[in-house]
Amino acid sequence: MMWEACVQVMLKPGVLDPQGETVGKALRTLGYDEVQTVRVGKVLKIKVEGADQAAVAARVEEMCRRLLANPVIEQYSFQLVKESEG
Amino acid sequence: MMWEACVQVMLKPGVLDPQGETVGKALRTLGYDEVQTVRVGKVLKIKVEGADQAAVAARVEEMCRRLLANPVIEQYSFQLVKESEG
Amino acid sequence: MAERWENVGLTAEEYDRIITILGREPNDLELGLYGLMWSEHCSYKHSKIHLALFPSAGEAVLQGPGENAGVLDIGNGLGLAFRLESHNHPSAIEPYQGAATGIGGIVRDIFTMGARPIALLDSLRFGTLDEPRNRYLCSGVVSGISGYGNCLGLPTVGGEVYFDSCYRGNPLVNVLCLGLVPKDRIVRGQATGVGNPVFIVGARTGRDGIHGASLLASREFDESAEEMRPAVQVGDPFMEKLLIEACLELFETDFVVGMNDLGAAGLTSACSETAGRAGSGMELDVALVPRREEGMNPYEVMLSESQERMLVIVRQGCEDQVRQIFEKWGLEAAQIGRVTDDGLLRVRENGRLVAEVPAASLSDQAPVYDRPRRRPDYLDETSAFDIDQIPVPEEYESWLQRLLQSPNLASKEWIFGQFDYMVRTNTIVYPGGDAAVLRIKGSERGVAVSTDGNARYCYLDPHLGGAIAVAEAARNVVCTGARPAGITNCLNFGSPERPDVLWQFRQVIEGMSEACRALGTPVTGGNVSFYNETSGQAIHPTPVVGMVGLLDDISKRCTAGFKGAGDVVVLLGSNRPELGGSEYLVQRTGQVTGRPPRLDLDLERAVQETCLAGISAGLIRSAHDCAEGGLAVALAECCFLSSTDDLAPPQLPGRTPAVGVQVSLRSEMRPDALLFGESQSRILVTVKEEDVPQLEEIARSNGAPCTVLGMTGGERLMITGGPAGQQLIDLLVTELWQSWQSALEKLLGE
Amino acid sequence: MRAAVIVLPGSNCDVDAYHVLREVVGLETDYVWHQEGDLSRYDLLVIPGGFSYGDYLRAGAIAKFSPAIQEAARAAAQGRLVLGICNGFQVLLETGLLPGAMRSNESMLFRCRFVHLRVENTDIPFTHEYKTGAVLRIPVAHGEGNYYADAETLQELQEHGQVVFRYVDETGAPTAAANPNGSLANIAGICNREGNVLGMMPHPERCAETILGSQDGRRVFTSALAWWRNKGVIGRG
Ligand SMILES: Nc1ncnc2c1ncn2[C@@H]1O[C@H](COP(=O)(O)OP(=O)(O)O)[C@@H](O)[C@H]1O
Ligand SMILES: [Mg+2]
Repeated sequence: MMWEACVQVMLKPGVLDPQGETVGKALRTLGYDEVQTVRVGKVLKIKVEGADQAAVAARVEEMCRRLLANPVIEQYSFQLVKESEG
Repeated sequence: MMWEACVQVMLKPGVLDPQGETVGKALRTLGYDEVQTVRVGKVLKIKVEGADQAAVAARVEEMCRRLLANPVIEQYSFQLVKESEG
Repeated sequence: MAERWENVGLTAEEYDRIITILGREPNDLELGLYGLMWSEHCSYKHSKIHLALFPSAGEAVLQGPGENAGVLDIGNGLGLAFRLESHNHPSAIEPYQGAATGIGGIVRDIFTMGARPIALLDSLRFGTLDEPRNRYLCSGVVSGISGYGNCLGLPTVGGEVYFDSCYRGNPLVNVLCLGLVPKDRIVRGQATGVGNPVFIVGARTGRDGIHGASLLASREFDESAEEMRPAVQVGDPFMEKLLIEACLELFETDFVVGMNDLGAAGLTSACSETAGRAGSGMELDVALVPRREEGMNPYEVMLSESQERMLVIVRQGCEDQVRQIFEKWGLEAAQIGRVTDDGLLRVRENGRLVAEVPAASLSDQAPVYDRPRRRPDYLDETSAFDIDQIPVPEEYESWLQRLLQSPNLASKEWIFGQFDYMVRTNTIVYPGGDAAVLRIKGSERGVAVSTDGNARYCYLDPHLGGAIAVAEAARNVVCTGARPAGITNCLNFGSPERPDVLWQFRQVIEGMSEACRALGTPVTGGNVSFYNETSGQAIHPTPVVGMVGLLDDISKRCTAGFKGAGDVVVLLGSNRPELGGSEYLVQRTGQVTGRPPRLDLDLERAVQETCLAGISAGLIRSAHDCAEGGLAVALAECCFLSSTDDLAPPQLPGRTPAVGVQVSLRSEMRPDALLFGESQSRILVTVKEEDVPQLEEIARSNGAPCTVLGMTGGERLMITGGPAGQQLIDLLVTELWQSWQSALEKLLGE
Repeated sequence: MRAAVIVLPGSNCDVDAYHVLREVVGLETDYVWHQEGDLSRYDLLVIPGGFSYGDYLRAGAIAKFSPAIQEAARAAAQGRLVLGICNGFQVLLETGLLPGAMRSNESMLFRCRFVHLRVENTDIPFTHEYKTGAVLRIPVAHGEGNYYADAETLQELQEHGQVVFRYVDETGAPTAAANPNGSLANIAGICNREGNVLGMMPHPERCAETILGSQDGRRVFTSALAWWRNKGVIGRG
């Protein structure tokens, strides 16, 4: 069976996000004064093969921990969706 | 009222994604053979002030069009969530 | 329960000393300030008395140790500011950000002096690349330097990298920045002029890095590092770039009295140092400091190590103009206090006094220790090593091939190719050779720069190893035609609380000092990084020398690669049977053992003078230092870097070699020592055939041995020699080149 | 001819472009701050390399809103010359003055090195002093130089001779190995239909003096000057 894991990786709260700060400033300069804060992160859409949801989730969790997120400054979360066949 | 717009920006399907390819390769090297494809995008969490959901959505839509995504290669989507006061 | 002082890393005696200074018990904030400023990282309390041995005076020294960077007079009314600094511990936790913020920090040290930063170098050490963690650290560090340095528009023009198992768990990341400043406009980190306003500019202050660099670098490094993780900071090179431009624009005015970067120990250090140096005082209100986070208390504001911030002391009455300049660059500038004359650092929060201590007591009255030193026992064993236990190999070609693919000797282009080494269009000798050369636009002059430090030699004989680090760095610079002018350094060691480590430390400094005196290169500054150990296992003593040299006429600059066929290859210096500590010996035995090569400083000077004279007379067409891997590897490198260009080229990395070489080494020595031994004070040069006598004459008058070895040409590297004059090496240059060129990428490219 | 080097927050090859224009080619040249809204007195606008706004979000994305960049659009429409180098090229793509977009290098690594370029079109103001098919040695230094355009755009570019430079090997062949970043069809530089706006990833300003290892980039600037002197007529060098 095919799954899509949608992984979000964000900087931990309190960790400086230069990219978010700069985008926020740019938006306000463009006239979007209502913008308070911006934080920028990564989203990864991973197609994985696997029979069992729990097992797939465990593997994705492991991928996040080992490679996709840097636990020193980042945190992650993900959702697993079953792909329609074909 | 405070809202959080969670904007996702991904490369259009069909546009080769070097980062996704690299991450996919790295995952398979680490032994995650079940990984088929990886696409990497950006997620922006934008806190905006605004009274009315529809109006806020229209503004965020405009931000995406003008700055946050490059329509030549990217597509975007977003969700708007009301923040709990305080 | 821990005692008060223990919580901030101080001893009971140090606590008593604080009470004596204050005449009372410190409150928590005050104690925190002392804890930080009296940490090893900030106070140099274990190293100070040893560092005093360095010769730091010289005619050309405009600024010696004590300021944010040293400055040398390079003529044309210009000063060259330069400094080397470590970011080892942060990089061990988060390689990308650790290295990136390391660049950020050293660059701030340079423009704090009023200097326009012009180039970077990086000196790196990692564990061996067979371990995934070390590969991760290495590629992370390299991309961190690349990400930050490239964004600033600073060329990273050189550096070095070694891989050795002693750095497993303790990688070293030392970075060097150079800058140019008009001699009469050097800015000092001094808070003078009572009533002058004090500004903080640049990034907002957050909770990041509280107890970051200073505490991390002042403790043994172990599992508890895990809980220090939030101390890791994220660098913002874009902010730093704006900060550089804004500050340099400010220096064009006369609004600035003094400036200091906010590095380790943040505001605490910047305020107490600037006031301390000037003998003044300072008063500030933490409530005026722009914050990134809500609810920060005075302790957090004073100790935060948020990046990309500067402290600026401004002439009274110029506040608005100063604000305008920062505004233009989109930066915040907040007035947080003023200079006083009572010698006190007075901290308020919304007007309420929260700390009051003598400024100088924080910055330079930390206790100074002369702790016990003892020669380590392992030296008996390593120095007794006898090379005759190791049989001479059957053949030498496969050993040469193997050496050239060792990550310690292979081409470093996979690394420096990720750095923009050309931006600012001053780099006229690119990385890949001995030293990089930068032109000084608007003059005929140039600056050559190199970093060096072979820690294996230091491990086997720290005194000798320290001296060799200086001599080799000077030799590298000399190979470009530049006269060595001065050094900065970074001393990376284990815990100074261990007598054997401190003994090594002292010996290295003595060796370095001796070489600096002999070669006329004063020490203008540096940095000490202690506690580089994991689970009681210290790294090899690793001094890194950053040497700068001056070229009066850049059209005479010289590079390492052969310049086409038909040139005569000459060795300045002499070969000795010295295999101790060599890469070859490590590859053969898996051990760092033996005695390192000898260093005769008179010979060293003679060789360097000969090389300089030969280059400036226009005789020498290429010059390359024989270093790790010995003569055979040096000859191969001269082929790899060869070109047929007539003009002195900047030596483009990554080009296919143009010529081979044929040499014969007559010697009674065992051939492996002859080929791969790492005897010091040797430079391989080429000259036109008709110029050989003239070079020999120069060598004779300087007292340097000078031997014709052979001739460039063909496509092969051919070496005959040894007692029987047999064929030792006969290989196609392009084939050797390919494996040398691609070795690191194979290991790290994934 | 008067040239302007636009300085964006985060530009860093501005000094190099300025040096070449002024010291090497001898043009009257000014730095103009990105907030400048009137650049009508300049005949050539150079958007230099660097990391405008840190290249945060996307390279060149935030810069496109700067008044000076908006002015570049006006200059382009009036037939004046606009040259975007590296980050400047990325800015031109983001503003839509040139078609397509940039992605990360295929290797995901920043790469600084000399490459070979073939001059594909010598009929524009920036290249008329080169011989068609000339192979240049010129440095690249970027992390996002992987040019992309959809099939239709690519075809249009080719049909109208808008591909100005391609990555090639020493012999002039556009091989995959010669491509430093995975760029579509080995594209290194493109121009607009009229030929007065050029964007290129390699750095001609870094190879306009022999002391830097190559002079091959110099003619990009001298071509522009000659074109202007000839009042917009292309002379053969
Ligand atoms: N980490 C690095 N960063 C940048 N350049 C490097 C790095 N490591 C090595 N290099 C460059 O590669 C070349 C060879 O380095 P190295 O083998 O240490 O030379 P040498 O033995 O002559 O000192 C030098 O030009 C050096 O500047
Ligand atoms: Mg070296």
